[in-house]
Amino acid sequence: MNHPNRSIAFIIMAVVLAPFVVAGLWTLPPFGSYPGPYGDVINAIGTSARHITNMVTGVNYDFRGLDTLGEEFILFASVTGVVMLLRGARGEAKSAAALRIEHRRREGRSEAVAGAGRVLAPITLLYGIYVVLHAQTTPGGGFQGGVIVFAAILLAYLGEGYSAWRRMARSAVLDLVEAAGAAIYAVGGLVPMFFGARYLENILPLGQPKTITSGGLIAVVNLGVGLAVAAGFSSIALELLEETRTAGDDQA
Amino acid sequence: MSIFPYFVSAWLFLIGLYGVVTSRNYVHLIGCLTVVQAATYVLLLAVGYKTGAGAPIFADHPPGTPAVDPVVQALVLTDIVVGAAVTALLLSLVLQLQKHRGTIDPNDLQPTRD
Amino acid sequence: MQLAPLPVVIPLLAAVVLLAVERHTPLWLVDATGILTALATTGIAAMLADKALQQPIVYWFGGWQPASGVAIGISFVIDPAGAMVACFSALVFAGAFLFGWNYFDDAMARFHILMLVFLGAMTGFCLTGDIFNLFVFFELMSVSAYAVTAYKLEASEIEGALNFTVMNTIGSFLLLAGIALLYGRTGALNFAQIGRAVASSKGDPLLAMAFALLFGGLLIKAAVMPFHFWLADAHAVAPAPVCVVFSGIMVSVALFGAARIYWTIFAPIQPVTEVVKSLLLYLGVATAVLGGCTCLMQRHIKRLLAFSTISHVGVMLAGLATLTPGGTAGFFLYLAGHGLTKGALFMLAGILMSAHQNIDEIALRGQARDLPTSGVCFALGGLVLAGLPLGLMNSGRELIDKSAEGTHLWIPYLLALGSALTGAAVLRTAGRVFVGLGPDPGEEEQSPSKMERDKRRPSALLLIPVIVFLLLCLSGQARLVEDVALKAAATFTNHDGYATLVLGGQVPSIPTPSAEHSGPLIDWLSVAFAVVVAGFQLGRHKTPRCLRWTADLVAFPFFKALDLAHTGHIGDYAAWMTFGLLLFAIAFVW
Amino acid sequence: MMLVIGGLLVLLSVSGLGVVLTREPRRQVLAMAANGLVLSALFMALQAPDVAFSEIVIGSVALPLFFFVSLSSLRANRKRE
Repeated sequence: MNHPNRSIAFIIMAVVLAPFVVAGLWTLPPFGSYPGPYGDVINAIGTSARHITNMVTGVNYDFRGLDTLGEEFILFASVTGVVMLLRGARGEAKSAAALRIEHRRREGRSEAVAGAGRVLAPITLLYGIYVVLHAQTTPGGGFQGGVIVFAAILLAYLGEGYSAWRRMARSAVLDLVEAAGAAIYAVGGLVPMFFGARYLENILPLGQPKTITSGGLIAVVNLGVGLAVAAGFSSIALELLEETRTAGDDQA
Repeated sequence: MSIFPYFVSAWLFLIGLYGVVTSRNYVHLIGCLTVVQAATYVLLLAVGYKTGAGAPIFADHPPGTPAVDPVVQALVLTDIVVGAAVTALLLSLVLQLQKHRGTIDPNDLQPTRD
Repeated sequence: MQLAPLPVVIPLLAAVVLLAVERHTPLWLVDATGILTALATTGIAAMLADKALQQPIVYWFGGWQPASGVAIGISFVIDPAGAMVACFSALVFAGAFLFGWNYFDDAMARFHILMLVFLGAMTGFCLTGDIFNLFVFFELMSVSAYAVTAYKLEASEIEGALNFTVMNTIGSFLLLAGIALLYGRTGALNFAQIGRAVASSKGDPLLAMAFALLFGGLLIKAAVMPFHFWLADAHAVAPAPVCVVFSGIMVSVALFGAARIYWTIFAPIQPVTEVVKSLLLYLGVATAVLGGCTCLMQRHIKRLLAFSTISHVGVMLAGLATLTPGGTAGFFLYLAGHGLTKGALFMLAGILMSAHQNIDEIALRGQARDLPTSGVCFALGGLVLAGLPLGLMNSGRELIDKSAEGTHLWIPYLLALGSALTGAAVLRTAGRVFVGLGPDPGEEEQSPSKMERDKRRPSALLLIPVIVFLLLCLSGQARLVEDVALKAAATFTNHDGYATLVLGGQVPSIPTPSAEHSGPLIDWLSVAFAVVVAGFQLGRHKTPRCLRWTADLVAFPFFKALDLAHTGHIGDYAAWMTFGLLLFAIAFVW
Repeated sequence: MMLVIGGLLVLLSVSGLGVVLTREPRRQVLAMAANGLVLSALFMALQAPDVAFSEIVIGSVALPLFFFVSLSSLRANRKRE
């Protein structure tokens, strides 16, 4: 099919599909009248069962912890795949890390940008860590905080420039941190089994509500997610940035 | 209003697919995929919404106050982060495509035929 | 000791460990880790299957037992069928790892890591009792598959990997949308709980839409027409060990997931049942026949095998869509038999690549005379695909035929036609490549259209998993296997039994249905037809001209049109997928 | 509240359309960032602060960055040829 025919065909099919979609959605419960019961049960028991105030975190890391284990490994697999593909295509497949070009041409960035990067990076990093740690109490957690830590690492790139940044963000370290994050989650689930509990069952003390040590196992696996997300996104960014090398870089 | 959010979701799904069908650039196509993905998020959060209820976070208000469904939120939250990682994987495949075939326009690629 | 989480956790942990230590690990150790992990998973899944045959296991993660009919956590529901499919997947992975010994030396352990994650995802997909968890494992399977497909960086047709990724990503969105609709109605994610909540509603457009979305997503992964286009493109680029997994198990596991969703959720809903019995059955038959026809048109051997997979997926779908325990049991046996046979055939294609650095049937004519054992195995694989009345695949086939006869008498013949065409294509390839039959194509035709390169490895060593797979497939004709499959199918297709098992209540005992076979006549007919077609294609130049012309006149336009539909254009694929969804919508109105 | 949600939904259907119809990849990245902002505002209105947080860090930091970097590598590759 060529281009106009295909879009016409699609539009016709979409128009024919539309009444079915409307009929189907019409029979959903009206917006704003969630019928339950799953969420209501969680809201009812979450605080007393786990001493946490953020139910979303409870669902993610405890009630439906296995989902998050799977999601963490999706991230793990994507990062591994990105690294394998990009590094392989650059002929660096056998090297343990992305090749570093010592005297790579510096991207033109103004002093103001560099300064802002230097100032903002540590603040962002601290904020990221704060968000990771307060998963049980306030909005946030390993996923969001991990991405903020990653943003801090990017700001460091703006602040320090390519060479210094590559000395800081080493592939080997990122791989290790990512593996550690995934391992914390998978092993954290396994350990309770040696005490006769189920996989991912909480056997730790639940702690005081509204503190960062509340929730028992939640605090542990959440940390694993934070590490894996921050390291994984940094790995992706690093490999993608290495792709932007231009022909002049090798000689410069 | 009672089913409007669902229709917005269906609309996003269909126009995202339309973008995939008609795209002339794989990078643009991946952008359209993110629209389809957004459609699923809107649908999930819409079905879990309760009029007048608060967020399922009992830091300020005590447990027992009406709150929207936390389950769909947890599902969407993880999926957003993971979706970004998958998008990165797609982008790196597009980079490979450019290296091997010299184009990222689906129309310019020779059919894989013998 | 609790075994239930281990088939998922062991491969995932092995992947993590490999990532942490890959810099200091020699390749042989990485290879060995892969094989041993897969074998350990096979063993544990087998133990689980053994236990489940006595009594299915329900395992609540995090210890969250359901409270008054509401599931709070995620459950694994290990029934005999799920455990056996998981066990078989792990076995195929072990074979793929063994075949890939010393193959992936240029990506450190990355390839193995992804394959292990893939394995963990697949076992999880088979065992889970929660629909969102099913989605998570579906997505995990896809993501680990995307990267290993594109791994062959020399491959010229990298867009095959990209189209695979895009189509499967859309598939996962469809699945997620379907889950959202079901959740909006029932407020539940557990199969059993959703099943109970929707059981009362009859002929509801919302459920029809949810069904279409869920099945659309899974049928993309299962490569059923018209959702199948990505499969051949992906197989053309993927390295041979990956093809073994894709064709051998991934597509059929997707069908297994679809069947699980049907039986646990939609079984009591009349309109859905009607649609499965009509639309899905016809889609299965169409896929079997059209896949066979397209298969016959190919000369790129991996592409040819990929289309034969599509054809056999059609047979499996037809078996499931009969909605009888017999047809379902047939599906299980066919899944195993086809997985072993197709796995062996893809390994043989890998051996050809390794020995002759080419995968084009015409260019390889007579080149592989030095690999007689491979040739025999390849031809044997072709005969099994065509319907040789021996082994697992045939047992499955006869059960499916018998159940399908109940709907329409002609269905078994069409299924046999599709399989015979795939068998003919494989036999033709065997004759041309390993014996040198067929017309001399001349210099121009013989030069490969594309550069294919592959690592050279000793062919004799690579034959070990091939022979093991073929022997496993052919030796499994004992009635014992059939009885186990029937028992598994009886539990699998019991909607109420599943719900009581998960949410409490006394599990009703179900009588195991007895095996009903179709006779071997149709099998022999199919084999004979395959041999004739292969012979005709190889000996075309010697047949009388009028016969050739008639054959061309009858078949050529149809075959050409089929081949032309496979444009390799992602936009077309997405449009075809929309068309597939439209078919569902129309079927519901019907 | 319903009014806010409704308004954001209308905005979202427009901004989603914008992402699809912006065929020039660099401009599309900006459209995606805008779409991400509307989405996170909507999630906030739907009482999902966790999700809004997630969307804003991903939609405004990670995704645009990945797209921009990929686009400049595509340009670098083209130059090399």
